[in-house]
Amino acid sequence: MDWLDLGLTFVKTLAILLTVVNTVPIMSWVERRGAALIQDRPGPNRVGPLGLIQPIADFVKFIWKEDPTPANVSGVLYTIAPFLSLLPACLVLAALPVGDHLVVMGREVRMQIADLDVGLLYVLAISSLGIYGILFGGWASNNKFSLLGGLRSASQMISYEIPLAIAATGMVLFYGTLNLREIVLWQEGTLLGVLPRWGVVLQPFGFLLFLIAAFAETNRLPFDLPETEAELVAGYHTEYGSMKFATFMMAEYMNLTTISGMMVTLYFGGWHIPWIGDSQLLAWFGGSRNILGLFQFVVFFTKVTAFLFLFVWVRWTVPRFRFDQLMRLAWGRLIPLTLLNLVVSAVVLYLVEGR
Amino acid sequence: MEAFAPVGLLLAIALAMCAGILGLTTWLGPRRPSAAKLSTYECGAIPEGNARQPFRSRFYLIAVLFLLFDVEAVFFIPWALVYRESLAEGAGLLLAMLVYLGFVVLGLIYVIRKKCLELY
Amino acid sequence: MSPNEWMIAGMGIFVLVCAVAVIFSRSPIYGAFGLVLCFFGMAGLFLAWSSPFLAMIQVLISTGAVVVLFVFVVMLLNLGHGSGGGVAGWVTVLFASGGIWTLSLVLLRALNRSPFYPAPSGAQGAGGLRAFSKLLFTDYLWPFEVLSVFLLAVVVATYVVARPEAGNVARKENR
Amino acid sequence: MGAIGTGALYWTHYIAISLIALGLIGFLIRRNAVVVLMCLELMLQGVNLLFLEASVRTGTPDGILMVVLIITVGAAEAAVGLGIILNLFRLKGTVELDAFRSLQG
Repeated sequence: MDWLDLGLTFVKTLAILLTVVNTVPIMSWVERRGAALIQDRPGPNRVGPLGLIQPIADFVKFIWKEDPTPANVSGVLYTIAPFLSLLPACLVLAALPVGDHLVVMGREVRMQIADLDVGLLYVLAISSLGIYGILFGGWASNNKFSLLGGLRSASQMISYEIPLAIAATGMVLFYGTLNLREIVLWQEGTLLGVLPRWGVVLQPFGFLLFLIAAFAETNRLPFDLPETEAELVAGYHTEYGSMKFATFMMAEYMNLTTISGMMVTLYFGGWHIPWIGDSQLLAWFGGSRNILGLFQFVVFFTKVTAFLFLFVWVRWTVPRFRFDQLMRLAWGRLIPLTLLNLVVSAVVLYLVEGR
Repeated sequence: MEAFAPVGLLLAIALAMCAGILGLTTWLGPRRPSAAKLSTYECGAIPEGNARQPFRSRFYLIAVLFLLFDVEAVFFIPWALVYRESLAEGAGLLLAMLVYLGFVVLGLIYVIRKKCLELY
Repeated sequence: MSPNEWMIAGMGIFVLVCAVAVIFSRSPIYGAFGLVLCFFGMAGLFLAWSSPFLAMIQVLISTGAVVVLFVFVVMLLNLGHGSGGGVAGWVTVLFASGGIWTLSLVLLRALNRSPFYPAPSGAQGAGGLRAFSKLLFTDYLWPFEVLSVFLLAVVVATYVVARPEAGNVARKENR
Repeated sequence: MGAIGTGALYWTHYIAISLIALGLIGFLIRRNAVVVLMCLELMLQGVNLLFLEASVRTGTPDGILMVVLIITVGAAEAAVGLGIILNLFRLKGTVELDAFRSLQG
C-alpha cells in the first residue's frame, strides 16, 4: 500500500461518499416535487428557480436552529443515537461497485471503495446495524410515544431483514460468489441470445420479494407506520430537534440510495447496458478506459435514480399498513415465499444442470 | 485483511462527518432553554407518570423469532455458494438442504399456528 | 511489527476495555452498548486473523441479533434508568476476582505448555468461505442437519417460556 | 494474507483467556440478571477467539466451523435465557437475582 495507492483510495472513497451524501438534498427536493406532481400542486417553487435552492435552505435552517435537549433524557445515548443510524448507512457504501475500473497515473483503480470477497454478506451485516439508532433513539428520549414507536419500527425492520437475506441468497445460488464486482461481471452478455443476463430475468419473483423487503427496511411507505404523524407523533424521533432529526432523515435517505444501489447490482446488472458488452463500448469510446468508466458511472446512477423515483411514486399512491398486517405480511407471507423461491431455483438448477 | 483497509478509511471519514455535524449544530445553534421546550412532547398534553409501563411480551417474541430465523437464514449462504459446483456429483446437497428447510418451515408453521405474532 | 499485529494488539485492548465497561456498567442499556462495541472489536480481531467470513457472521448474528434481543428485553422490562443492579458484596467480589485470576493463570500456563503451541509457525490462514462451505457439507453434514432440529426445539421452547396469554399468571399485585 | 508475524501468535490467547476471566468475574459479581447474561456472552466470545486461533495455527477450517456453531448455540442460549428472565420479571416484578432466593414456587 504505497502512498499513491493510499491517496487514490482516499480520493475514491471521498468521491463515492460525497456522491451519495449529495443525493440526500436532491432526494428531498425530488420527493417534494414528485409528491406535488402526483397531487397536482406546484410544490416548492419560492426559493430559487423551481425551488432548487430549497434543500440548501433546509440544511442551513437545520444547522442554525436551536437543538433543545429535553430534561429527563439520558444524555450520552440521546446525542449519539442519530449518528448510530447514520454510520451504518455510510458504511454500507463500501461494497457497492459503481463501475469497472479507471486507469489513473498508470494505476488500475477499481471504481468500488473496497473489493471484498464477502461483499453481499458485508452489506447484509452492516445494514442490520441500523436498528441500534432507532432503538437507542426511542429509548433515550424517555417519552412513551417514542419508546413504543422505536419498538414498533425496530420490530418492523428486523422482521423484514430475514426475507431480504434469503432473497439475496436466492441470487447467490446462480452467481456462485458473494463478491459484488464478480456478480456484476457475471451479468454481462445475453441469456438464450435474447434476454440480458440480469438477475431480474433469472428470478423475477425473487426481485419482487427483495423490493418489498427493501421498502420495509428503509421505513418507506407503505411500511411507514412507526414514524407516521397520525399514529405515534412521529415515532422514535419525537424528541429530536433540529440537526439530530435531520441526521435521522439523512440516514434514511442514504439507506434508500444504498438499497437501490444493491437492487441495481443484484438484479439489474450494475453498470451494464442490456445488449451491448463492455468490450464493444470500449471500442466505441476509442479504447480509453476513463471515458468508459465515466459512462458506466452514469448508467449505474441513472438506474439508481429510476429506483429512487419508484420509491417516491409508491409513497404517494399506496395507503399505509396497520402494524399487525405488517407483521403478518412479513412472517406469514414474505418469509415462506422467499424460502419457496430458494427451493424452486435450486430444483430448477438441478434439473437444468444436474446429472 | 488488506481488502478491509478502505472500509476503515470510510469509517474514519464517516466519523469525521458526524463529528462535524454535531460540532456545527452545538456551535451555531442558539441556546434559550425554557420549561415548555424541555418537557417531553405529548401533543400539548401535560406529560404525567413515568414513561416506562411494561408492554406485552409480543415484542420480545418478535425479537427472539428474528434471532432464531436469522441464524437459520445465515446457513443458506454457504450452501448457495457451493451448490452449483456440487451438482456435478448428483443431488446430494439438494436433499441435505430440503431436510434442513423442512425443519425451518416446521418452526415457521408452529409460529404462525400459535398466533404469537398477531399484535393488537 | 507488521500492521497485522498492531491491529490485533489494538483490537485486543479495545475488546478488554469494553468487556470491563460491560461488567461495571451502571445500567443494562450502557452494558448492551458496551457489548456492541466489544463485539465490533471481536469482529476486528477475526479480520486481523484473516477470516472475513467469521467477522461478517459475528457482526450479523452476534451484534445484529443477540444484542438487539438484549436491548429489546431491557426496553420491555423498563430496566434502563437507574436500576443498574449494582455489584454484590465486597467479599464476593474479592473471592471471585482472586479465584478467577489464579484460574486463568493456571489455564495460561497449561496452554503455553501444550503441544498445541509449538514455536510459532508462520500460519497461512485457515482458508476462506469456500473451504468452510465444502467442509460444512462434507465432514460436518450431520451436525448441520441436527442444527435445524435444535433451532426448532428452541423456537418451541421460547414460545412456551414467553407465552403472551400466560402474562398475568402470578403478577405481584394480584397475589 | 501472508504469514502472520511471530509476535502476534502469543498475544491472542492472552486476550481470549482474559475475556473468559472477565466474563466469569462479571457473571459472579453482578446482581442484575440481564447483565449476567451479557457477561456469559463475553465468555463465549473468548472461547470463539481460542477456536479461531487454533484453526489458523493448524491451517484447517474446522475451527471456523466450530466458531459458527458456538455463535449459533450462544444465540439460542441467550434467547431462552432472556425468556426465563421475562418470566422471573412477571413473577416478582424485579430482575435482581437476590429476590429469587426462596426455593419453593
